[in-house]
Amino acid sequence: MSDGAYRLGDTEVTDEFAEAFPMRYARVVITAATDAWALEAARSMTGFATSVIGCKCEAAIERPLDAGETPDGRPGIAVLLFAMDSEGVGERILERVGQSVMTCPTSACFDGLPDGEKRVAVGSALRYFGDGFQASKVVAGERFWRIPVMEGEFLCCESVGVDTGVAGGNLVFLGADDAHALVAAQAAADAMRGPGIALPFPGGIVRSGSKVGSLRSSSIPATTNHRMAPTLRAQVDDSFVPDGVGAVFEIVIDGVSEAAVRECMRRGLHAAADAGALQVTAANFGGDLGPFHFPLSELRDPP
Amino acid sequence: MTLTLTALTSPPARVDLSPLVPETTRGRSAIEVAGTAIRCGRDRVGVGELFAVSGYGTDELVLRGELGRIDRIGAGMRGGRLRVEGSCGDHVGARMTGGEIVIDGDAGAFAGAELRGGLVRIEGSAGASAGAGYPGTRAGMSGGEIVIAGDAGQEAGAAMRRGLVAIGGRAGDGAGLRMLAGTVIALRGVGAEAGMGNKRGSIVSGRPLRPLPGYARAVRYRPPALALQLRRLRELGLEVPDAMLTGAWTRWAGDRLELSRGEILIFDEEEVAAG
Amino acid sequence: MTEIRITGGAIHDPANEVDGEVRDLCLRDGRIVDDVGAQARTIDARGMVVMPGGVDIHAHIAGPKVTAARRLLSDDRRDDPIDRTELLRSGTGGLVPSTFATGYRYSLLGYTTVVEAAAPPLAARHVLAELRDTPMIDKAFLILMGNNQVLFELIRDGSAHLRDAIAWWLQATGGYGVKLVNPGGVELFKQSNGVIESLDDTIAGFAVTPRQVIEAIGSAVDGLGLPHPVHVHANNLGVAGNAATTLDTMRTLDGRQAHFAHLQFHSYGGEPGGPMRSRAPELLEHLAAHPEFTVDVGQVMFGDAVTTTADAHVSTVLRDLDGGKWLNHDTEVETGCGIVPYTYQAGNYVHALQWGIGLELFLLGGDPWQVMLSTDHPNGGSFLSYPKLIRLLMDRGYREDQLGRANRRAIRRTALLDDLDREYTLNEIAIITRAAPARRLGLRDKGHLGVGADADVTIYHDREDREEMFSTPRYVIQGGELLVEDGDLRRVQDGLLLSGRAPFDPAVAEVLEPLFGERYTVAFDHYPVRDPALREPARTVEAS
Amino acid sequence: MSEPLICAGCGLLCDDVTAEGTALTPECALGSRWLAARRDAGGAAASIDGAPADVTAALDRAVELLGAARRPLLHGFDGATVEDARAAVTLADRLGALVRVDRAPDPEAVARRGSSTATLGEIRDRAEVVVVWREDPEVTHPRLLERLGSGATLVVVDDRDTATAARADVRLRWAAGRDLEAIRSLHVLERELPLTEDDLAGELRGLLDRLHAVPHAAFVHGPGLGGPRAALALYELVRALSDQRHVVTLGLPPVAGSAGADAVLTWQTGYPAAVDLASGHPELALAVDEGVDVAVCVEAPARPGVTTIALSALPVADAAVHIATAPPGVAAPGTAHRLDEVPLALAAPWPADRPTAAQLLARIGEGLAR
Repeated sequence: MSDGAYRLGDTEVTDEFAEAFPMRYARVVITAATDAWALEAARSMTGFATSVIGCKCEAAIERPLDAGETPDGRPGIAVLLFAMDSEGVGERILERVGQSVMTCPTSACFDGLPDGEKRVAVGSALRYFGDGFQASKVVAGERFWRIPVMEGEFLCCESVGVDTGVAGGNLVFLGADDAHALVAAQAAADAMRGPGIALPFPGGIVRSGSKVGSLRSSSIPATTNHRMAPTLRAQVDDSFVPDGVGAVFEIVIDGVSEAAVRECMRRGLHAAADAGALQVTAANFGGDLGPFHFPLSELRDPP
Repeated sequence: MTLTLTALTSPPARVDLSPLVPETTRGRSAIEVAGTAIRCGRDRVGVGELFAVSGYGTDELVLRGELGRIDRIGAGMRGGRLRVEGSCGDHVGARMTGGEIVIDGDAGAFAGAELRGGLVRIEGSAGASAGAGYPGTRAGMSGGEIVIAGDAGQEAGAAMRRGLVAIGGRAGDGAGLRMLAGTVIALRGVGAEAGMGNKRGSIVSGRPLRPLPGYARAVRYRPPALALQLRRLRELGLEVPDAMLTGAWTRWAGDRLELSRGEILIFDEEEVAAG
Repeated sequence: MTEIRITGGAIHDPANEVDGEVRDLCLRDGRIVDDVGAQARTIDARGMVVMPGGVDIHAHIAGPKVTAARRLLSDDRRDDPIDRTELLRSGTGGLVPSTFATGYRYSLLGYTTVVEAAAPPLAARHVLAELRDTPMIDKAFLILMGNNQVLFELIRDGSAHLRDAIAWWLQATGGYGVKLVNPGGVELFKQSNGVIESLDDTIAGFAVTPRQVIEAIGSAVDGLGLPHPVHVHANNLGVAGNAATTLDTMRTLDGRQAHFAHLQFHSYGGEPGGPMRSRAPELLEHLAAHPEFTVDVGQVMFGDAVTTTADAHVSTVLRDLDGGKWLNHDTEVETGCGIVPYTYQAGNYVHALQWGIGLELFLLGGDPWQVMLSTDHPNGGSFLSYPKLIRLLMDRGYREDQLGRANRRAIRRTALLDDLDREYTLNEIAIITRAAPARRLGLRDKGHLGVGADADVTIYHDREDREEMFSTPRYVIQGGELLVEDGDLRRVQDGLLLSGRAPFDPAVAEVLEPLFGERYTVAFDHYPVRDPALREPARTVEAS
Repeated sequence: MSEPLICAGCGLLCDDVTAEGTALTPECALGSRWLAARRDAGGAAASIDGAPADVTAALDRAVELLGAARRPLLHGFDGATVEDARAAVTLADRLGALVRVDRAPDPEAVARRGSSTATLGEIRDRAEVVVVWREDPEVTHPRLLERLGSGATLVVVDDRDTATAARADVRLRWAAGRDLEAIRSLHVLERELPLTEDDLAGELRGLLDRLHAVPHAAFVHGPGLGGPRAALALYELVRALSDQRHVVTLGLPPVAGSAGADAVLTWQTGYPAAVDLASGHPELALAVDEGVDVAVCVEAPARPGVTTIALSALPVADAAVHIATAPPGVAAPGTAHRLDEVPLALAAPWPADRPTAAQLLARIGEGLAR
């Protein structure tokens, strides 16, 4: 064990750090007549949004909202969506609100980031679906569009705020076998979700960690992280998989701020330890690419 | 201490108080303000002749006493806060662009007429033409909010283009006359002849109403935008029954003699009874 | 009486072929004189430009349609109040100012004579009463005669009394001259919302054609020798392709004196309902060959205007463009009236083309004595925009800057991009704003600074910014009295009512009376204005 | 002996009238009453607080009252001349007073949308359908129908059996409270849109068919139409109908004189009906009466409860000062505007032994200047 490594119970925490990058993000609040319909809309909207490389954005449910927290007093879901620039955020939001929220029974769409440094159009672009029959209302200084649909009206905020967040925070969980590793990762994911955090992969967890580029072809941008693949342990020289480890999972974290990501990692780390992870580590690119570094050594204190 | 003007007695003629707003009194002493000339009838008089002035000018200005003949309070105001402890005359907050006026009592005619921005809040009732445009104006109120806890007189929100006129009580006849857009809500109902010539505005009546022939019944539904607005009314201090937030409203589209893009929304009490 | 000596100014008096000569100008008893005594007040005009007072040959300032426009536009003037002072009456400005404000503002602009170009004779008392409340300026009005059913009958019958009838009407109303507005077409509009398609259309019920009306009244006015010739607002105003009608109207009047109003609105090529083109060059060519004709341009200025016209059909077209306010009033036997507020937008193809055609009329080399300045106030823009228009004419750099803001497609269809480098001189401005209008109005004592002329003098600072220069004259003197100094009114006077008169056979009354009885709801005896208070103070200009 | 006269008994200003005594030819009961009241007005030349006084003393008192007034009002103009109104607005401007033409047509509808109107001759010669809307001109403007000729179909909208209704070719009898609805319904039908409520539909369709069948029609309306919104609705209907034909309205003012006074107020100040000059410049007066302490009432009944200086040919009850004027059109000449805005010169067949309101207003102005 090197200098920064430590143990939390039976879990080894390596002296690694997660390396993260600035990304732009928006928060969309989806409401509906019931929790269930709000969740349907949010799931649909955040589907196929795992990796900015493959999906042009990363998005996830941030948290469910009580009726008391939403602009229209109905149950809601806050969704965070990250992309490389605000234009990208705007385009993705427009596609996803248009296809997944407007189409969903009883839904309405609101801005969850009113003080964002930039704004991107939502209702002001979707309104054309109203074919001239759309109408707008300004409530407390904010404009909303009413787009007539078969059910009644789809109410959509004019625009949403965009801010700069932090993407690419991560934790990697090693376990004795797939079941144990997954238990630890799931416990971590459950602990990590919360305000300001999006875990974009299915259930928050990714099993197919990747590396940049390929060992064999220059045209493939990303390939499997062979050094973390337990099955390759015996056939590659540079495997990171320690003896006794049968499975590895990663949780990728997009957050609204460095602090949010750090605290999220802290929660995940300790939850995974409590759940019996053999080892928890983090992925980076050597530290020269991302301006945000989250050394696991700084997460030793419990949340 | 906040600059406070207390009317000594009801003035002999109507007074135009528009020169005194927080931005003109800020940083001025009571003595300076008392020396300001204002118009009383056809005469110009010192503020001190009509009001006892105390305190020192800040972003807030307080008026007290019998103010029924004091017109144009806060007219053209651009910011700050003006509090009227009592009832006031006509044109309060007319053509104001920002800031907040609170009137504890009633307001006269043309309260918040041609409002551009800011908030006019009337705890009592308002006279005719609250939030309306002056005669001949094609585009009247273009922003801001007028909140009237009591009733409003005739033609509230006439010619308005944007903004909200929220009435806790009843609106008189002719609400939303020739309105271009914006919203007039009267929780206890709007009077007859509402929304004549309405282009794309919303008139919301908490009580049954027979719309003019230019309107056609569309549907009974729960308008999501209205829920948002009614919740805003609660924030602004009006008592909105839960049933209005959750219940059904009947939408009448019109005025078909204009653009036909406006609406009258009428609360459907039967729905409540059924529910 | 006041004596004034204006010293050291550069005199621009084109009627007397004086072009910027620096010399003294002496005024006494309301006239320009050779010399005044040593006690005379001296106005030091060194570095200044001295011109005759401005003369507006075509504007709409008084009468029922102007007051109707005031009623229609109560929202336009409230941000332009004019306070009463010891000297001045209060009022309101905007596009159609109240009467006192109209007088004050014309005077502040250096104008001393203004012609109300379209008065229904039946409303003469109203026009006169408003003019009486329009102080400062001398004023005249033209009476509408192009759709008069009684005259139609005389024309149809080839009556020898037509001339007498016209002279009688001037006498009955106090009018100065004769105006034709869409001759025959207003009657057609009142009959059936109809329009004139050719000058040879028959006007139902009267068996006369617009051509006959134009020809007969034009000849009659010419024959009477009235100080101002027939003043023509041709048929089909504003319609694409109307230049053909305008040329046809001119040909109908060839050889007779005539003034064509707001020619810009009548200079369009294309087909009705289709895209408009400019035919200004062709009309200017025709003008050049016909010295008996003059025109005023009727320039449109970008911004707000209000169209107020006897040509009521035009108003229904404008009404349907944006669905805004519209006012119509039909006056029995005589005319119609339509009012629609309107905004000319630089980016709009038609508006930019109209703007460009106006400038073409000014700039394509016409004789300034034939082509006078007007905006057809308030139809093309307020008279307060004249200084800006003058700058457009005098300052090529400014003009090109403004051209750059206008709709490109429209401007490309004009000659304005063809390296048009003409810049009006001060003398040319003096011609189009005073000398030519005064001459055309037959006002021999106005529009020039020769000895014996009315002492109507405007003195400007000679500033590089011509808009600024012409917006605020340094001094305005009218009738020998100093009215304006540095943008302030110093003295108020009523101004004269100018009336035109020609002798007529009183027996014409026997012809007219039965026709009146059939058509008017006002008795013949009650029609003429007799009340002296309405007709004074006056100056009558006799036919020659 | 019979005198030619322009009768100012109503806004029609009939100028084909002669008077013998107080009997008019052609006969007109309203005109005769108007003339009789003014020829026999009698009474003191002036009074102060009801007691006879000489004119100079009364003027002095008027000057004193106005000089001390904080919120003076000049109003009235029933049957006044243009000259009277002109003098009144002049004095009001000097005083910084309110001016109100009491029976001015409501200016709001015109200011909002405009209107389409015509002189009597246009309607007489062209209109084939004349719709009189809840007015009874046979009583208020007795010669109106005669002057509009007999060619047109007369439609009367009124549920009362009035004298005018008795002459109607077609009667429509819905109640007054439904006028606005009826006009808007007509407009809806004109636009070929479906009507949602149709108990009036049959009658309205019938009326519209009549209007559609002719190239010219006129609506005659007045205070019976009930408020500016109804007038606005009517003007908008007329505008819609005007697309395919020529349709105009003729307003019936309740008195003669108001049309001219309203024109004067508009041309001198820029605003119609009621203007406040207290600020030093004209402003539309939107709520007039409250706070008025002294009123100058020109040829009209006084306002109750206000100290009134009445300048009037007829006696005025409860005036602080009354000065009798030479009755316009009877003993005083002047200009008046007919209800269709045609200006006419009132004759003055009887000798004037009293001043006109215009003269008195000018003298008050001189008094105030001293």
